[in-house]
Amino acid sequence: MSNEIIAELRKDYIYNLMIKGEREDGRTFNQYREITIDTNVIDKAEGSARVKIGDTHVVVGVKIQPGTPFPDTPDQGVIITNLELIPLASPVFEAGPPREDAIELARVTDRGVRESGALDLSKLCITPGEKVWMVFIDVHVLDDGGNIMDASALGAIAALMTAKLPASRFGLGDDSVVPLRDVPVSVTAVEIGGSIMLDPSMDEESIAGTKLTVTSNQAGELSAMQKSGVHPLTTEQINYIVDIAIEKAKEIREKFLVI
Amino acid sequence: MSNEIIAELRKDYIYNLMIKGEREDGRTFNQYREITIDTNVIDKAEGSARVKIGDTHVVVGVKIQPGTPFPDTPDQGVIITNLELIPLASPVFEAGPPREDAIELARVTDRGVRESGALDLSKLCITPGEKVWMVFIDVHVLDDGGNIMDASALGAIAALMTAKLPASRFGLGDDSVVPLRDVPVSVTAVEIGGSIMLDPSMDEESIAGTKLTVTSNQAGELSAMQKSGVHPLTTEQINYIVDIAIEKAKEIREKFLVI
Amino acid sequence: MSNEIIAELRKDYIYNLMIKGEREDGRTFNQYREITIDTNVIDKAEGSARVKIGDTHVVVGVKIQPGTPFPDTPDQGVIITNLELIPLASPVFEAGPPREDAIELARVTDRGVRESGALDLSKLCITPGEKVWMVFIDVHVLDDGGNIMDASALGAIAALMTAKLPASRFGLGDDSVVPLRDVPVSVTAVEIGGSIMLDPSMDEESIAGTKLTVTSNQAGELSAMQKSGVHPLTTEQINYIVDIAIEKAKEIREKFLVI
Amino acid sequence: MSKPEKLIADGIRLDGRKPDELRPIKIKVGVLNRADGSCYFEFGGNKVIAAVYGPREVHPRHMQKSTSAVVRYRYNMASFSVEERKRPGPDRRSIEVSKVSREALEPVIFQEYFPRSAIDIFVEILQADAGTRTAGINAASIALADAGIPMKSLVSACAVGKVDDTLVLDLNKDEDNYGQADMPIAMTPDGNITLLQMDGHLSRDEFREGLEMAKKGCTAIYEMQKSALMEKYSSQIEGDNSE
Amino acid sequence: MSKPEKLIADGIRLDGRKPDELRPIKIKVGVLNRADGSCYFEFGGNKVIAAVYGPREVHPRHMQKSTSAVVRYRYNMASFSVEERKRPGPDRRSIEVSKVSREALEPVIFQEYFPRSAIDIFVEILQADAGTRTAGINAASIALADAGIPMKSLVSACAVGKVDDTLVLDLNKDEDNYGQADMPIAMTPDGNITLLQMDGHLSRDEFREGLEMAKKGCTAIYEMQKSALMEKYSSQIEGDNSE
Amino acid sequence: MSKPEKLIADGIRLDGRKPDELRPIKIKVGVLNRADGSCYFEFGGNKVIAAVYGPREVHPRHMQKSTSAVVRYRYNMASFSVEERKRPGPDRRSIEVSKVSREALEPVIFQEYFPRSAIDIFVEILQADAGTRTAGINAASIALADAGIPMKSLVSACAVGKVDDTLVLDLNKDEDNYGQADMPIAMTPDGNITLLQMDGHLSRDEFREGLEMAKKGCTAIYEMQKSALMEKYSSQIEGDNSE
Repeated sequence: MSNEIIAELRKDYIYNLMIKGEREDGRTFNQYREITIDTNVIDKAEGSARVKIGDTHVVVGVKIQPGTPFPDTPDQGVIITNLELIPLASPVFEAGPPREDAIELARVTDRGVRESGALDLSKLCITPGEKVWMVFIDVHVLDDGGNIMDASALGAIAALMTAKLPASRFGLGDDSVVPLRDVPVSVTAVEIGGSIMLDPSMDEESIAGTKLTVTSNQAGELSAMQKSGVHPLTTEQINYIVDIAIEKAKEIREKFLVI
Repeated sequence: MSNEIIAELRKDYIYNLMIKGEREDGRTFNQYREITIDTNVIDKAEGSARVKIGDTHVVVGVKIQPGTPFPDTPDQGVIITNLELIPLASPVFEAGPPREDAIELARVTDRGVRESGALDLSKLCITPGEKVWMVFIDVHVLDDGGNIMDASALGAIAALMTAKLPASRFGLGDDSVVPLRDVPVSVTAVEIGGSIMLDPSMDEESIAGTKLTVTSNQAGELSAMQKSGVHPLTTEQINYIVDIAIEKAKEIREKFLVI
Repeated sequence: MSNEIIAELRKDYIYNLMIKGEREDGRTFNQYREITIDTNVIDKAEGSARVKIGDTHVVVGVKIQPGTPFPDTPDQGVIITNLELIPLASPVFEAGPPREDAIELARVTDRGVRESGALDLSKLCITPGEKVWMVFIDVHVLDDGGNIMDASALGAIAALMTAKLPASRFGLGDDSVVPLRDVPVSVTAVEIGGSIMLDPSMDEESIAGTKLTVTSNQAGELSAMQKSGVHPLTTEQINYIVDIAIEKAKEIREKFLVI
Repeated sequence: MSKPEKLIADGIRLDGRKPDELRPIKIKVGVLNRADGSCYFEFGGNKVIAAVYGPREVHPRHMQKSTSAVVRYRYNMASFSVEERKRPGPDRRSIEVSKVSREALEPVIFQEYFPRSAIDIFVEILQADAGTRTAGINAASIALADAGIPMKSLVSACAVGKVDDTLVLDLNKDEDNYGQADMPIAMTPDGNITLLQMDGHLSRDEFREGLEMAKKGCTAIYEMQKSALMEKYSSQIEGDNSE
Repeated sequence: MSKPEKLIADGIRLDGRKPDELRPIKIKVGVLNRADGSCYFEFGGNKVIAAVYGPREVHPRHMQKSTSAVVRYRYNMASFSVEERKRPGPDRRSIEVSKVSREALEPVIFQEYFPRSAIDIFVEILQADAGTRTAGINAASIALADAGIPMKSLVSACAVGKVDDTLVLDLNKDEDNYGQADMPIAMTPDGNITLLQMDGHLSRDEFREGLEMAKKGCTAIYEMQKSALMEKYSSQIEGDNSE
Repeated sequence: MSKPEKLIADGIRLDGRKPDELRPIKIKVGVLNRADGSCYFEFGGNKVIAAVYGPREVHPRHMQKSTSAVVRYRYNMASFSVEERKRPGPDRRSIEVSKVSREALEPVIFQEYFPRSAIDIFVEILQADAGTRTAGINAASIALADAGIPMKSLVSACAVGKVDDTLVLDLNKDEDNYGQADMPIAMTPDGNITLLQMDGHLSRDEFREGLEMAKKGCTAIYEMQKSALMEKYSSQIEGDNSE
């Protein structure tokens, strides 16, 4: 009970700040929290990255193994993206099969990589129709401080950028880098009482009416979008978010994802 | 609570009618509700049928794909029948894996097709021991107005009668019709207070002590039977049901299932 | 409620006996209940044994079939051990997937066979990398009278001792005996209020602070151990249990497991 | 075994039985300590154990019925009970068998005596050889009596089938595999049918005849069930007297 | 079908449509007896049925909300709805589609009128041909109205995509398979966007243009939804008068 | 790596350690924000994170104990923590490891202080290199202290094994794969054994000797655990003073 009251007071506090154009942690509406990315943190993975955005902390591991292609794309590699909201990361997460929010996060992370064409799937073919590289992107959320979405997407691309195809381990020639040809970046905005803010903290996320994630590529074009949450958005709001998301993605890419 | 009282009153009403030899909807005890069957309703399926019996509404789709035979029947095709009682079809159905009543309906539908020898499984063999046609019969119940059993069985055979083997799609020669050699029809009776009625409505089904489904073939012989429910039946009751079920199956077959 | 009181009184009773150096059923602390082992009780299994230790009753069936080896041990057969605590065997067991206690019992039974090297896995290879014998050890607990662990381990080795490789059934030559080269025996002790007792009855097991299972081989050496339960043990207690477990295993082996 | 040329020769079946002859039956009552009632039942090559717990509390609670007991029945095949190892756990077949077996027994149980409670019947198939569901019902019926559950009567079950165009009682595995029809039946001593399934191919007349043959089989089994219970009961009395 | 050389020739798409043209739509309201509201919706080759139950009791109870109704949405593809048979039951895709579809409809439902109750929306895809989620939302929106659930407005949905570098309305299956972008949208009649997903490749300008195209498509669908409801309503009135 | 010819040469192991030497250990306390207590623990190539939540409410409620807290322990391997990708979710091994790890820690927790509540311990294996269960117990023990859970003492854990007929402390991956025995142990500072598992091949004397070696390893780890907690505690004091 008292927990709920505290939560209620907290919401009021954030809402009142927002009306004055301020945020809990002193950021401007378009400002991200501090981002740190460390790569190659897991030796057993073919690629890996630890991403922190403020309090949020995820580790992404990329495992790459030979496998069978899908029948309808016999000459293309396979991407499989998983994300679990394990109970270690938040008092509100529960053990068990992934629920709809975890599945949505995984699928939007996946689409960011896939639809941007970041991975050249045709170069992941070993023997057409028989053997291709399976790229497993596993996102392990360790601490939920809000905006897991962007941390997950950043971690996925950072891990891929440092990953190698373990050909020698499977007697398939020499190891090589993963065939990357773009660097998509996801930027997530929330709408709170009509205002738009980037990179929501956990508290901001909890009171937001809706989220919009916009993934854009090196050319500044859109690769994927996902509206999540029950508040509608106007065309103006959407166009505004798209514009700043593309700019912000450029900044993040240039600062953190230089190949 | 009030729902239960209404249900109770309804039961009394049906029971009292039954004592007078009448039914809710004016039918005689051996009369079916109106039956309509439309075939080829789903283009993506190799065969399909929509069956309505009164308020009851099912769609059956038959999908046919190459697959591996069972080790003990290397030269025979495979039939797999599924039926789900999805929550769209009734306020009392729930999402989740099929429960015992759905499994029973699927298995009795399956046995009707299988045990009548309607499908010549040996003609569904492509390469003995390696590749055979897998015939998936999926029964989708859309509206439960009682006697899903007979609707399901009718839909299965009607869908099979219009199905084709999609050989060309799998590079296995020309498409051909499904090798049918009989037309089994299921007839379901319920016992209510000692009386026997065919084709129970939802209300009749809910107060019936027991159901007996009798599937018979073109020769007027029995292919499958299933008693379902906790009331015992006497030998006389069973023999009576068998006799009228065979007659009624003949009527239904001649009216609706002409090849 | 009254059930709990009876349980409480029962515990007090056993505890008070124990202080006097006595047990409910008159045994000494190091004494097993009566053991009976019948083999070849299930014709359909390649090997089988019924084991009773006092009230406890298990049936172990060994099924052997050709299968694919694990990639990292291409020239070795595979052992798979299952144990279910089915609700038939005790009012406290529930239907459903095995829970942690059943899984622990299965895995300790498995390690007893595996780590003792009782089965020569290299002789279970048919074609390296392609086909090996899969040995399924299925433990069916029928009556839980305490110390399922030792009954399960005894049943597993007794069933293996009488099992044959069903080569002829799979067109792989003549049937032969299973390549056994040791006879591990598990002995379980419990700690109750500082005292150590072997072969706990159901009541003793329920009040024990901890269990220690010690599996030893024909040479009197250790193959597997498992502490189970929340009470700590001292080094002295452990060494004491190890000593008597090895002796007791020898007795049981000589009496019941003569090849 | 591949399909034999003939399943019946000179009116005698491959296992030596006459068409209307049951396989050997062996019954042991009260074989388990933990269960409230139990029975081991051998029916030809079938070896089954039934246990009954209850009346007892119902978990989860929303499954309670306010005016009667709920009867639950779990038919389960041991992994090693069949030629090809069976994966543990329920499959669609065992769920259906559990349902019709429960319905075969419910009519004889005085469920209304135990509102809000459960009567749990567990049947484990240790070895399977055609006819496991009828063996299970026979065993469960005795286990219910052994548990002291008030019943109107016992229930007895066996199958009738058709092989080589002949009606036969109590199919064995080969007759089941290569026969033309299989019809398991359960009934009360006064002839009420509580289980009836059929698959294969039977004419109307064959069906009627088969039903009568099954009833005779059930009657014979009923006598054996009664004897087994009597025996246990009288040995208890003796035991009591000798004390 | 393998990738065709051109998906648009002389400004006309392979199925004969102009770039901004919707596929044929067929709507039937109130097609189910058991459900409180229902709608059959054909959208090109898509055939979907939506049913609404509620407001009704919530099971399990801990899912209740004390100040509003919970809205649940289950999008489900029939096994036979697609070329390769789909295994029955929910997969990751259908769970995501259910979530965003629910969120597309929640804004228009007066949930606060029905605290502690549930409004259940079930959408079955009987045949799939690109655009099932938008077809489902269109159908569900009508089924909600048919069930008498108080709503601020209907919701209408369709997709915009890019094929052969051209923006097109309402992708069909081939355009979806071989196109460059797909963007499903749902909106209210006053232009509020309640669903927005995108994948593929769109420039900022193409996105803006596509959003406007989608809005026109939604407006056209909205008119058809209204007509279908009107028709049912007026035929009922007539029916009432003619009695 | 395939089996090396020798795992010990001239009394030195392949990774340069002496037989009774632990691998390098790195400990960071309080690494997570959401959890009530947490610890990052590196043990050779093992990288594990432990988090503790509680005492907190128990869901579902029927799992509550009326006179003490329930302790729950979830050991989970990240998919990417091992050479061959592991399928997400619990398997039989992780369920057993969770059970024995919980039992290794329960004796030191004052569970009776928190009736009807839960103490949840989550251990994630980010990288695995033989010894994950002992690394997890070491980390969890610190995380419990960091969460302020009242404890009688810390628990320390390490394994002893046999390779090339020599007893060695703290097996690495190759020694685990190609060794002759593995025996993980957990104990309290006063020498009480709270976890003991063994598999492989040990004589009675080797076992006794190995137990003593493990105890020395645990004592060394205990000192490191204490230091790590002290360090965090003293840096907090300093931090408080400097304000």
